[in-house]
Amino acid sequence: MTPVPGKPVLQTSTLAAGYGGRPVISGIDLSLMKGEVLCMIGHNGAGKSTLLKTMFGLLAPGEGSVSVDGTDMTGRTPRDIADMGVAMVPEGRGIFPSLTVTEIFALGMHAARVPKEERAERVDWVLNILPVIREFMHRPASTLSGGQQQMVSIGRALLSRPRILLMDEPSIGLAPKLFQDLLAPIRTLQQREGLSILLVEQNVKEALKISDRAVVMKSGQLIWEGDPGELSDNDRLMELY
Amino acid sequence: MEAYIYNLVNLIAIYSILAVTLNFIMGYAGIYSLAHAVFFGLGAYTSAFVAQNVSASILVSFPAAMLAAGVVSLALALPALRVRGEYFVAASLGLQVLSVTIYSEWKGFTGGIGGVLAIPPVNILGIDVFRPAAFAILSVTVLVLVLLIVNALVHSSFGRNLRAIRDSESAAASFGKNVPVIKTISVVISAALAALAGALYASYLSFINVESFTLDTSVLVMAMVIIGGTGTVAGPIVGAAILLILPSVISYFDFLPQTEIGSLQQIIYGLGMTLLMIFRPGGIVGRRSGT
Amino acid sequence: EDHTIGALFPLSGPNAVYGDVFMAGSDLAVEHINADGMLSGTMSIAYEDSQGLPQPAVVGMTKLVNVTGVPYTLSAFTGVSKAISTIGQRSSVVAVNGGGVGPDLAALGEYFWNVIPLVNLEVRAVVPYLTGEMGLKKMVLVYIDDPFGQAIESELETAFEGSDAELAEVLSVPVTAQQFSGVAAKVRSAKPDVVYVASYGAQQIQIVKQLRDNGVDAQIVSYSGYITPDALALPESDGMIVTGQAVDYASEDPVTKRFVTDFKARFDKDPTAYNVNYYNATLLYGLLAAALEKDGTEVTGENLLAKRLEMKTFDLVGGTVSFQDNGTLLSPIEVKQIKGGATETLDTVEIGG
Amino acid sequence: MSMTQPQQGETLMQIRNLDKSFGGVKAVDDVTMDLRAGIVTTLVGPNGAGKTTFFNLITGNLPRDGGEVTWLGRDIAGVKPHRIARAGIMRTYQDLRLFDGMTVWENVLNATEYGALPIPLGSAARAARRERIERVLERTGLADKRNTRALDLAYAERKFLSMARIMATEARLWLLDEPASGLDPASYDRFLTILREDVAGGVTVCIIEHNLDIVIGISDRIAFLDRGKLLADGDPQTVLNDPELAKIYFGERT
Amino acid sequence: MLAIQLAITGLQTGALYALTAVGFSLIFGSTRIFHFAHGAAFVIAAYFFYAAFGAGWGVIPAIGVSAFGAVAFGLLLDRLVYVPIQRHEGSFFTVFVASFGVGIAVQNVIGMIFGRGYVTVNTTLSRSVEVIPEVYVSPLAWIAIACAAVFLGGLGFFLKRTHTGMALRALADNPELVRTFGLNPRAIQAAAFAIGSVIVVPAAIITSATTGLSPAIGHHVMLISLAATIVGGIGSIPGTMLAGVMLGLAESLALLVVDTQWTEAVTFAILFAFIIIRPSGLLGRATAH
Ligand SMILES: Nc1ncnc2c1ncn2[C@@H]1O[C@H](COP(=O)(O)OP(=O)(O)OP(=O)(O)O)[C@@H](O)[C@H]1O
Ligand SMILES: Nc1ncnc2c1ncn2[C@@H]1O[C@H](COP(=O)(O)OP(=O)(O)OP(=O)(O)O)[C@@H](O)[C@H]1O
Ligand SMILES: [Mg+2]
Ligand SMILES: [Mg+2]
Repeated sequence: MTPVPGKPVLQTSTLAAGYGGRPVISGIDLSLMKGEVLCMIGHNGAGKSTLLKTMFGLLAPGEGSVSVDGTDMTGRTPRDIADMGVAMVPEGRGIFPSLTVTEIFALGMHAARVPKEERAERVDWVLNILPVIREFMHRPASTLSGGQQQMVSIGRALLSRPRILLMDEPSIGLAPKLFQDLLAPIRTLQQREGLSILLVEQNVKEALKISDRAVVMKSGQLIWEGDPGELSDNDRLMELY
Repeated sequence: MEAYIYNLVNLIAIYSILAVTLNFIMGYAGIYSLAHAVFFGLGAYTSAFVAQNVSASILVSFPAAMLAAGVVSLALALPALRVRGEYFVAASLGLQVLSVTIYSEWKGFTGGIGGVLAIPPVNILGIDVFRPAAFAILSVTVLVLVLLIVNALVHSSFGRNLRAIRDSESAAASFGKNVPVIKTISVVISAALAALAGALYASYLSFINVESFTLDTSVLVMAMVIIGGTGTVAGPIVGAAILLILPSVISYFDFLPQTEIGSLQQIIYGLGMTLLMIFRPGGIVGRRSGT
Repeated sequence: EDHTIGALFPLSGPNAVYGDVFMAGSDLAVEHINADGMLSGTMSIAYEDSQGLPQPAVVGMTKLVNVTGVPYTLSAFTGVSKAISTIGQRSSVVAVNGGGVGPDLAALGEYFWNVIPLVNLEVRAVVPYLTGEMGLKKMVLVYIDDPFGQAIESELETAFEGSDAELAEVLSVPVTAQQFSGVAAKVRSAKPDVVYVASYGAQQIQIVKQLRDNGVDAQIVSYSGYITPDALALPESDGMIVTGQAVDYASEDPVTKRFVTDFKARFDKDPTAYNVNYYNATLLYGLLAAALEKDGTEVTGENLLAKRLEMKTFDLVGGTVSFQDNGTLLSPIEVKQIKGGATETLDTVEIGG
Repeated sequence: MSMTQPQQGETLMQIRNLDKSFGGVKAVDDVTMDLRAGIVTTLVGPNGAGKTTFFNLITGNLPRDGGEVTWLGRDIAGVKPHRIARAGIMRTYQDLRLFDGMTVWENVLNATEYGALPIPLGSAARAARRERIERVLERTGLADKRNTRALDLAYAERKFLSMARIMATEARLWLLDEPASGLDPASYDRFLTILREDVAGGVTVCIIEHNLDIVIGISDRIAFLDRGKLLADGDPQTVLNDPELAKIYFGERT
Repeated sequence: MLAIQLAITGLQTGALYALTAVGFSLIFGSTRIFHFAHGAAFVIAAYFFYAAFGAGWGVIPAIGVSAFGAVAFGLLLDRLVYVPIQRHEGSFFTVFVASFGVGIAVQNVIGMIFGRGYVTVNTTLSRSVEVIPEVYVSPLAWIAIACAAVFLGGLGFFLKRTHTGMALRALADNPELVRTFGLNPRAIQAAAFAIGSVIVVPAAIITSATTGLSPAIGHHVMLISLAATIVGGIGSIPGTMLAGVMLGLAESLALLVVDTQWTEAVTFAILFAFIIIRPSGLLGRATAH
């Protein structure tokens, strides 16, 4: 099932970052290969979200570099990085409370420079993956339940048809069935179109099922890399945490 | 020179009381009021009225001022219970403008724009206190008392409840706090203590009129709190001192051209406020990042 | 020995324009006094910004009295004057008003003087002229809601009593108002022959302009406070009747002549009554202090007051003037009309004390 | 569908025919259920099923459209949230709602302070309270962070602080809205331990949770909501194995 | 007749209030910056027009100068004052004080340059003509109402239909997420300032010919803007417009029942009542906790 290992599409080398002078992650060398699902796990506060934010340009790195498709993107804005075909599902609720779901999608596609004529079709496509959204397309996002908001956030990231998708704990607040249902089409997309996914998850069991490769982060450093199968063994996992 | 300094001390003490009491609701309860001058004024008018018609004794005129302001502050508590943040700011603004009109029109009580003249000095145990030096002892004592009261409240469960409400009203209610009552009490206390500043002001200047209780005063007091440092103990006092001393200091700059000195003073004053907020948004005493 | 007097003028804020006008007069007087060597030392004025508000004025006055140590200050604006009068009285420092015309300024104690006739005199002069000479019988008053405006209102009520003319409506406007189209509509619906505008600063000009813009054609009347450069420059002011203290600028007396000539040379325009008043207020100090120095008496507020009571009459711009015992100047009043950005005298009315 | 109820403990809360709709959406639809002392009830259901709304109705945060809620036999409909809290019902929020500007210690301390005006406590009472908070911080692993502002805590610590606040009170019924979501395995072990201890200590818990490991780990009873309706209410095995529910909610389980 | 006259007068005033308030509302609604110096932008626009027109530049170039002044002021203030404060995560009131300081400074600088007195742009357009017996309307009143309709209609369309409009609303909710979407919050914020500042220009110019100008006029403008923003509901542009017109009408029609000195109080009493009775404003959504 593992696709032919491609070349790295998103790469960091000796990356370090933190908040207000306090370093949180350091010495991160990570490569996301074309067409793979890379699962990253780690204890709370390990620095996973920090790494994702730094890769996406939301946080300025202290040292090291980030490159996309071999182009150095260190210190560039999220705007520039998004233009390279990267999209991110942020941690927490990635919605604007006062915009309706329709508007959030429209704004997302505008930001991703989706051609006008393709927009309706893309929305349809996302609604097929997440059919429940149809019911509340015209409601302000603030009136949605927690899980519904999370669906909208994921839907918006998918709308840009990214080549590289960074997802920070997408399962939080989602019903188990819904999360499974969501992973299947993403998997299809990945296999058919060579989408590369970096998936950060605490819901290890579900996440590992669809991953090609896994890394473990501990206290700001990558301490393990390997086959997800090895982590299905609970003892091995606990040892790494 | 001495009298001049005592005069400044008095004004600083009076405005410090205002700033400290505003900081109490602003810094701890998150109630940003642009109507503080209303209670300052009400305290001043009430104590002036009582001093002229009943007794100038501090034991009569000051409590009367506090009582009046405390009662009227319920009008401010009303919107505080309904709305937060910017909406409350606007409500307090409405109350402020409304009060200025009432202060201008209710001539029997306030003398209108003409104001109240010849307010008798405050009387403490039979002694009239009006010389700047003697008055400074009184005004600083009142300031210290107000500080002690506010400090005690802030560090008690009451203060924690206020901050809890500020951070999340619904969560505070979910932990059993009667949000409306706590908010109302805090507004009433703040207003009643602010009225003390008004009472001091009236008896010290012996003349008051509505021009001292306008929106500009409310904004000035708010600026004192923010420039000094919201939610800090010393901040409001530092802020009051700076904003009152600054114009006097600028007036000593002899190199400024005489005809433009007023404008230049104001420009320096305005830009000073702006620069301070850019470089020390948490205020002079406050934390570096103002949150 | 050098002489410093104080001045509490609005140097910033909405009324700052007056500060400039007042200073033009007082600075010229200082220049003349020093040029003449009238005093033993150089004279100067320490200006403090009152912003036209009571509290800054009190701060400024305290500084003038306690730090600069002046025996004599110039004051302007009713609120300011009232606020500082107590300090003046308590510390025996003379305060002299040359700008405010509210009648209650006459009652601020012996240390508070007015070198300006108060507005009740102006009203008393203009009403007979309007109702008699001009035959305008129905007046509407638009006045600012402060002691000054109220004083005019009650003065007008009195003036109309028992005459065949009527004060049909009085409309008060708040100090901060800027919009008067609604007021204009009310004025128009009262169909007056004449509208009296009693306000000051930018507001009075706004009122006049907006009355005219909104279709009020009636004669508009105002008082001496209207005669400012900004107001005269307004096309809508044309044809208005205004009153003011009679200053005979063409007078041949040396004080007036010198003032008028030098003022025109310096500012390239005609002086107004405010320029005159603060010139006079400053000159008055020169005269009193010179007299005290001649006696070998110290120049203090107390002595200045005693000297004024002793001398009674002074040669100031506009002629020889005298003070009433309450410290207020008596002066004839002129009725003038604004024409092409200047005033033309229509009549001069002598007023008894 | 099986409706066997664990028959333990007195009935603390009775909910009868509870209704709430937002515009056209029926968020809670004719729900009837009892909460019994000492029992952990887990509320599960798809997203938007009405679980959070159900909590909001019980705690008075939202006005209900119809139905009855009684607590210890007393009707609590229309009662203000703070009164309901003082009666012994406390909750956590899906979005935590910590007192961000206060320290960990103050957050926990303040959760125990009801009165508007300060009530002076005797030194014994003060010591007892201090003891109690100390213990709570110890158990939630926050002892080292007692002087850190809530705002500056890491994600998991924030979740535990939200628990600590409720643990310090004397509430009899805890309503927990997704308290363990996003926790790492070590943290949710700690969480389960805490919950078991306090339940053993007499607390009654109603919890909303999507993580099946946790659901299985603690539930005495599972109530299943979908589109506002209570579809199933019974012992965990029965509900979890219901094929209908698996189809709409649990999915394939490993 | 008086009532009709007052209603028309009120409509004119209201149109100007709406134009001024909408600028503030737009900026505040999208950036959460309490742009108290909006009144200063108004003053700058008005005085720039006055100066250029007075210098004989003709109406159109003078309007250009005025618009340039207002927009440049808005953008500079954003860059030099607000952005640095935001970097420190300054609170809502930190911004307020900074902005207030700028307002004071601008008022006095204008006073030093253009004089502290009262000035007005002379035009026959401000002269009222009798349209029906005893009802006078000036050509400027029609211009004011037309300007308000055109500008506000255009703005409404812009916000509802364009992506920049959505982005402005998104920015108010969560600037960090705007970045995650791949948009530039700074640019959106600058757009808010440019649009919000330029929209005061018609109001400023018309005011310079009707009410006339003094450097202190900005203060009142600001208070009205704030009141209209709140009465209309924060973040609701149509609400703000409606509220602006309503406040203008109320101020004018109040003369039918109360004395002149109470009209301002009427405006703010409406504000106060609104907040208590309908906290979310005319068209605003309910406020969250
Ligand atoms: N905005 C911030 N300011 C300061 N410190 C932060 C901030 N965000 C995160 N941290 C700190 O950085 C560290 C790493 O946090 P991060 O969110 O990257 O962890 P994580 O691996 O994503 O954890 P989780 O599984 O809980 O999401 C934590 O100690 C956290 O407290
Ligand atoms: N304020 C509101 N206005 C309109 N609809 C609302 C509002 N609040 C909630 N809803 C709707 O009510 C339904 C129930 O919401 P609720 O938050 O109770 O769901 P939930 O079961 O907690 O879901 P989740 O597991 O996703 O948190 C949802 O369809 C939601 O969209
Ligand atoms: Mg994370
Ligand atoms: Mg929920």
